Amino acid sequence: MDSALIPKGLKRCPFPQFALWIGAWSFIMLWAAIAAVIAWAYGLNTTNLNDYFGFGAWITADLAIIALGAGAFFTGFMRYVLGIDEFKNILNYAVIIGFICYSSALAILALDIGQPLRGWFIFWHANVHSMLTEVAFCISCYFTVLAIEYIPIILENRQLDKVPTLHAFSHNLHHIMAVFAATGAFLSFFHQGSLGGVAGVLFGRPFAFRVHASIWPTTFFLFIFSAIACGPCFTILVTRLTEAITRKKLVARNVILKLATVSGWLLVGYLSVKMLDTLYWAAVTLPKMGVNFFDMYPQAPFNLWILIAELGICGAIPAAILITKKTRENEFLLILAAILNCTGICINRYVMTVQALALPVMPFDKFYNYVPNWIEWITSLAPFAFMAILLSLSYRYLPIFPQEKELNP
Amino acid sequence: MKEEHKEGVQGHEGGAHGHGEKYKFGMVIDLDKCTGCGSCMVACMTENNVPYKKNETNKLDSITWMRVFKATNGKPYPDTDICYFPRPCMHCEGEHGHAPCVSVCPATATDYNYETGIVSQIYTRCFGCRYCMAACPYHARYFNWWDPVWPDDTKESLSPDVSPRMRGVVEKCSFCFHRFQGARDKAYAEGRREITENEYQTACTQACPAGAIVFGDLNNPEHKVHELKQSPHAFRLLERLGTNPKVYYHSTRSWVRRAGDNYLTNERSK
Amino acid sequence: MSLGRRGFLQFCLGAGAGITFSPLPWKLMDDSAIWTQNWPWTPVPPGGEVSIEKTACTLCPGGCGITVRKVKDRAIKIEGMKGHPINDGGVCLLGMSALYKLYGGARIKGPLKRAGKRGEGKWEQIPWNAAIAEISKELNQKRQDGLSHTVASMTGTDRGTVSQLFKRLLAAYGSPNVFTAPSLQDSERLALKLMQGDYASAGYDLENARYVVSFGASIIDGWGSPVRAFRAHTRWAEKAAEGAKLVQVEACLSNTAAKADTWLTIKPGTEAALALGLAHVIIKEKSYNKAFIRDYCLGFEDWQDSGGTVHKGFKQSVLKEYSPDAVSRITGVPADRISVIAREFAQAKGALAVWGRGKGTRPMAVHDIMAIHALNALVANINKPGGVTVLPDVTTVPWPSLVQDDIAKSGTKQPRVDRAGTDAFPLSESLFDQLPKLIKGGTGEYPLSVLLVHGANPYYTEHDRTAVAEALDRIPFIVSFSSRMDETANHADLILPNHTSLERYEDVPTPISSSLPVMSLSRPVVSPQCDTRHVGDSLIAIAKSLDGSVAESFPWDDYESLLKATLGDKWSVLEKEGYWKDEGYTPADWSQAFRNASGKFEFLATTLLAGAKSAKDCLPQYSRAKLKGEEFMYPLILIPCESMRLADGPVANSPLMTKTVADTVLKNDDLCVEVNPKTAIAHGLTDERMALLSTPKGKAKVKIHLFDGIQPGVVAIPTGLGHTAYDDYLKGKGVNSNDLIGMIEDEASGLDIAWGSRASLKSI
Amino acid sequence: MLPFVFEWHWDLGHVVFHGGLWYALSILGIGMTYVSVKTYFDVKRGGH
Amino acid sequence: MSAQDERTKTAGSSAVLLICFLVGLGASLLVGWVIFPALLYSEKEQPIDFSHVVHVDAVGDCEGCHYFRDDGSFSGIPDLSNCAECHEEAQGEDPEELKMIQEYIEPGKEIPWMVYSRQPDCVFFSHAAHVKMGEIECKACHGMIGESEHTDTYEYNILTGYSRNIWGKNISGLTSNTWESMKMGDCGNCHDEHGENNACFVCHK
Repeated sequence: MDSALIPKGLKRCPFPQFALWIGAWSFIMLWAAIAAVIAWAYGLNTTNLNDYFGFGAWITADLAIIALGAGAFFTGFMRYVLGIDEFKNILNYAVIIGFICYSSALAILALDIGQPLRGWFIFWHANVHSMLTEVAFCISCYFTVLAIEYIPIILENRQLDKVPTLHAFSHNLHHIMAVFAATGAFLSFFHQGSLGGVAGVLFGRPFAFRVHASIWPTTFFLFIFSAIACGPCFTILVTRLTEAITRKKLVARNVILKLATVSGWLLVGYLSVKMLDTLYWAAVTLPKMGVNFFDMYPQAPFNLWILIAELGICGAIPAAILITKKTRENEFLLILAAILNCTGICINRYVMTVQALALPVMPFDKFYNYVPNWIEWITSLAPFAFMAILLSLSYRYLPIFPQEKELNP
Repeated sequence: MKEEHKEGVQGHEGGAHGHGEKYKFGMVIDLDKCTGCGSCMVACMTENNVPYKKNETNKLDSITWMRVFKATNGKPYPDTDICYFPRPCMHCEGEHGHAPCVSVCPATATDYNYETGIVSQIYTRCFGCRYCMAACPYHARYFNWWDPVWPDDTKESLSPDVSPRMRGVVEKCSFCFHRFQGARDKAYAEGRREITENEYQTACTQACPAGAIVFGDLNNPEHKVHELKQSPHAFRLLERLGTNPKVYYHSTRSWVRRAGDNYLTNERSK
Repeated sequence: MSLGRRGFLQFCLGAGAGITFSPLPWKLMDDSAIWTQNWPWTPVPPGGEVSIEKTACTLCPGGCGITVRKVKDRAIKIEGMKGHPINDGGVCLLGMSALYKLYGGARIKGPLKRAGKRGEGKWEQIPWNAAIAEISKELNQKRQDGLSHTVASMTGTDRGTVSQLFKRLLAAYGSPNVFTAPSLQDSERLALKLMQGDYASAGYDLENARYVVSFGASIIDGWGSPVRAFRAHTRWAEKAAEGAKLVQVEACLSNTAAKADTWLTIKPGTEAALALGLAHVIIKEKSYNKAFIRDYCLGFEDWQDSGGTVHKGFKQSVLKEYSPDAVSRITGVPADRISVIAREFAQAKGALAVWGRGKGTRPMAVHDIMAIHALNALVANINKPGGVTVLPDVTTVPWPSLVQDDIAKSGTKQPRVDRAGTDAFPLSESLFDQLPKLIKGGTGEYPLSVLLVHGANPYYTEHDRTAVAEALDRIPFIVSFSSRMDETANHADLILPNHTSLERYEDVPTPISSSLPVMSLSRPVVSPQCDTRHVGDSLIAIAKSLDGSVAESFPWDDYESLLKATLGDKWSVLEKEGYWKDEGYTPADWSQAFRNASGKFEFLATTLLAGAKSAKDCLPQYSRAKLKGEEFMYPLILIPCESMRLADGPVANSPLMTKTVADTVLKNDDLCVEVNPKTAIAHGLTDERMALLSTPKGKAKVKIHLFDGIQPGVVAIPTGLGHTAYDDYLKGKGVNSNDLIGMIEDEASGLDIAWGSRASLKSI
Repeated sequence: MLPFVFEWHWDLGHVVFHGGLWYALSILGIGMTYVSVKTYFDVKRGGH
Repeated sequence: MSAQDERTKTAGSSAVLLICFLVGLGASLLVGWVIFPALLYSEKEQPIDFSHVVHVDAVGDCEGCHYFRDDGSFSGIPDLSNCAECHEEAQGEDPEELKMIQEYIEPGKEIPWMVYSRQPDCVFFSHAAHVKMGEIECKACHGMIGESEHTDTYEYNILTGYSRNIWGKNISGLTSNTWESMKMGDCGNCHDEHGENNACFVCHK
């Protein structure tokens, strides 16, 4: 039915099966769209957000998605700037994953603001001292980069490639892709960092506040570090998942393992710096504010276990697995480590958002908890459906895995 | 045309680009006098067109620019004691005007006015990202989760001096800035540039039946606040965070003063 | 690609370029943002010339002067009047709420006649003349039937021209049944009558008092004239270094207790015992004012009656029965603290004992007040700076004499239905709380046929509210003059809505507890917003429509001319300043102060001697009112607790006031009761969980709020919630504490003296 | 925000931030223009 | 097909393509610059045709009608009572004058003037600061309205409700006189030029 669009020489499932699969995910998208329309039409009182939790599920989801999407820029950075050539075999996929993550993040941001029609004020009336401004500019710019990176992949479609102009355009774009990738990496470093800065500059919130190294709080660097440490793992996870669903080998094992190794060592690096930062925060920053370290972990779900989960279970353990050759090469452990690594970063983004706001700062203030409602849940989870749909479409109609033919003879 | 303008503003002492520090408005609230009656809250809400809903018992979505917090000393009966903390916006100065909320606002919807020391909030500029609320440790900023609705004819009692807010934006105490504007208008009409202490008072100050709130220019030795803030019993909320607030509190009870900030277990408070 | 497709593509490219370089996208983006800044459904208050009008607040007996800020014709803000002798610029949250009562929900927009069943809320709108005709038909009929005495009125207060008009209407018409809403004033007036010879309210020179012992009076929770009390407290705080001190005697840590220098925790209801304990120490240590006691007091020492029997005086009776140890056992206050407070009290300059529970609307027994007032006599702090005084009424021009025809004469001679002033309760003036018992039990002399209600809301405010409602429901014709649909208006047969406080003239007499004669004038600051009429005008119109000589007692054209005539030369001052004060007033000298037959301050109430069972009953004493219910069923004590943020009288909360109420008092529609953590453990209660609160009078589902500042074994219930009328901003929120507390009758006066109730709490 | 808007201030923050921003935007813009122009000539020359 | 044909065809198709492009460009420019503004703004006539010239002659200056109150606030457009001071009875035979008397003065109904310079509710503008302290002439912001003999048609933006005079009659937003637009930028630039405070609360409420 759509065989004319499917890349030459590749096997894809029958169209009805594909349609059903896309339909199922579209249902979730539709559900999320309804939620979004409700939130826009009736205002944010339709969520469980409140004055104590101005940031909640959406910002957590945003931060997490963008950290997970870091695979795109970092793989591009390694491929084009550091010249590690194997990564070209996974780069296309990483770029599409990144594109999905960033577009989802933008969509969620559009939901999260009280006056979406005035959202562009952040650009036109920008306050350059605000971390959020930096985030907005960098995300939009980097999203443009991702779109530019995505274009040649789309143009490789069998039918589009036949159009001479598009073919030439794609070719030329490929030619200078390194420039875009480098710019993208530059932008991305900044906005991963500024997302960290968003929490770190809050000097009214002892949980989030960190001392500044030059003009940025340490979270600026920690967020970059943690994003590049987990982004590749997310790329691995999605790739492996795609392979499991398509029942095909799509990327050579050595590429995956190399990515895992990089991720592992970055995670080790990140954890060491994060430990140092946490120690300094506990020993110097907090006492200056008159706050005990243990006051920061008063009760469930924000007790010490969340710290142990973030840095130990979802930090040290995956790091150990990933840097050890033997464990890394065990498929089960590799996937486990990747999952833990991604979870750890999500926990980090969660605590830096929600726990930072949940802890009362005024001694006579009360502790409140916050649970998102269905509108927040569905719209926060919709990126997964979006990802399923866009990845499926890309996989079906675009030759995104250079090694697919050779691995599936 | 422009020459005429220039002549008109000669002799203005606002300083270059309006960054001259002319006034520094602030408050001293005597917690020994405050009875926790809540009149300041109602005075504020009527003065500033703050709306109300049928159910306002969820204090996490209830807009009260001035909110009276209740602190207890934590001791069992009969040694229990309570104290009320009326909490307007603290109009933090931070370091050189870098209030926690001002520096984070991405769209410059809130700024620190160096001429008055007042932290503004411009509702029509705000697009509701709520970053400032995350930044404020005093919970002085409120989000309009709903469209404001005034039942029956109660719209009739809205003040034209304060613009009602639409849904989806953040609002907070402005130190009744419109009263400053009004006082200055009157002064201008009378050919004066300066306004007196009495001419500009916030609605809560004016209403407080106990006279617990004193408002004025912290820099001006002739204003009452100037002396009051120097009392050994004066303190500010969460001073250690470096927010540098312009609202001072006063209490002769040491536990109350300690309740105004965080201290390590064995640390001595001021 | 075909030429057509490429052409179309080029067209689109061109269009895109053109649009980009036109204002369309940019202006549209800008304008859509501007649209959100000016949403048509967000109101824009119109501007205009600003004016400030002086008037007085009539929402509580506090008598504050207020100013109303107006923009053109709209009233937009209420502020305290600077320079007013009572509040000098301060204003409370209830006072500021008058705007809501003016423009807000539940306003009655014109005369209404009941169309459905009582309380059903179905009304028929009728014109004013029909409404007046309706009521005059009813009243004329009763006169013809010789039942004029079965017509009764109930007003919120007995002070001021409006309540005097009610009194006059009933007198001219022919009924003795003029009721005022029960309050502490009833007992207070009686106690002062007994001890000082005047039916009067006490005035306290709070500002100059320097050692105040408050026996349960919530001085800064809305007691007396609230703003004035706040200001006095501020004075004490300022003079703390000079030894000014407030001692609060109370079972729970009210705001007053928290602000007091000493919080004396006491078993609820035993305040009089403590007062007598203090008196014991003062007498024993001979630190009382001997000259005053000797020259100006009666009944301090033992005395001999005409039969020759020697009776104990106050001194011996107190020395015998109220030793610190004995008092400590009754009250739970440690004996040494009693001695310390007594010594401080006796030595202080301006030592003042203040009585009253809550805001001063909750009752207290006459003997309790006598016991506390005896302390003021011991230190001779009567009619002195910082002391207690009895104020004369502000003089006004007397009305033309009352004209009564035969029907009126015989009607007014009938005994009152509540037996006040009869042999049963010779000294009492109005005993509204007796009505349920009398009407329901049928023991009254006669049933009431008509009730006119103004400024009161008995369907909400009275103890044992259910019984009150049942009793009132038996009255066939109830007329309400309320301007808002309160519980009583909701049960009325006819409503003649009054202007709200900002639309009408009214004289505001000296506020309760004031030590200076002050009168203020409430004035219309905006024109009437609805088809309402001043209650005074309604009364005059009714009087003029009645048969017989009734109209002759009402020679005035309207209320305004009546008020002008009554206030005489004070009118011009009141019009200009908004208030009048008796600048040169000084309290009478001791030799003139006491207007008993004896001319002295009477520890021994000689007025009571004739009717008393024993002479001892005529002395200040403590007798704990027995609460109904058995301890094993109701192991806890329930006490009402009051707050400035909740109006519990005939004027209800505005939405903004309710907004200030903490979520530990009202959460959604659930009322929270305060319980000590120890009580919670003993009774299996959990913080923020629901529980069933039962008393002998009723049951209610409440939420538990654990609070250390309340006595173990005691439950505090906030008052002022649980309305069944008004609008959705108030109706159905919380529980009415009056549903749970029954009446306890004081044997001597017939007054209700219930200060609480037995209760139980069970987790549900 | 552009320098001719009154809210603009010539201070370090604005210069650094907007410097970085316009630098990145220029690269993207120039890159895309280059690719478009080159494609145009490629197609014209190649004629396929 | 010959090479000649090929070329002609290419050239022909190029021309067609160029025409398509230009048609698209022209059409959209027309839409953007002419049709869009026409749709965006709607027009209303003032209730009464008013002549400033006549009134300035009679009263003498602007402040006779547009006066300051004692509290320093500015009265703006006079209300009916101000008008009635002179127009209790008709002055002359002008039909507009008679209309005013009949429709507004006699029934005591305020004249629903539409204000060309009406700022949105969020704006606080102090006439006292500009006119009294700053000694700025009325026409600096309001232009030549004092010399008008007839009322202009009131145009307003159907989306925002703003008077067209705020944005300026020119849809491009370009102006050559200070009174041609009244946007925030205009206020801000003037404040900047004169070293006046540009903090938000100076002009916002």
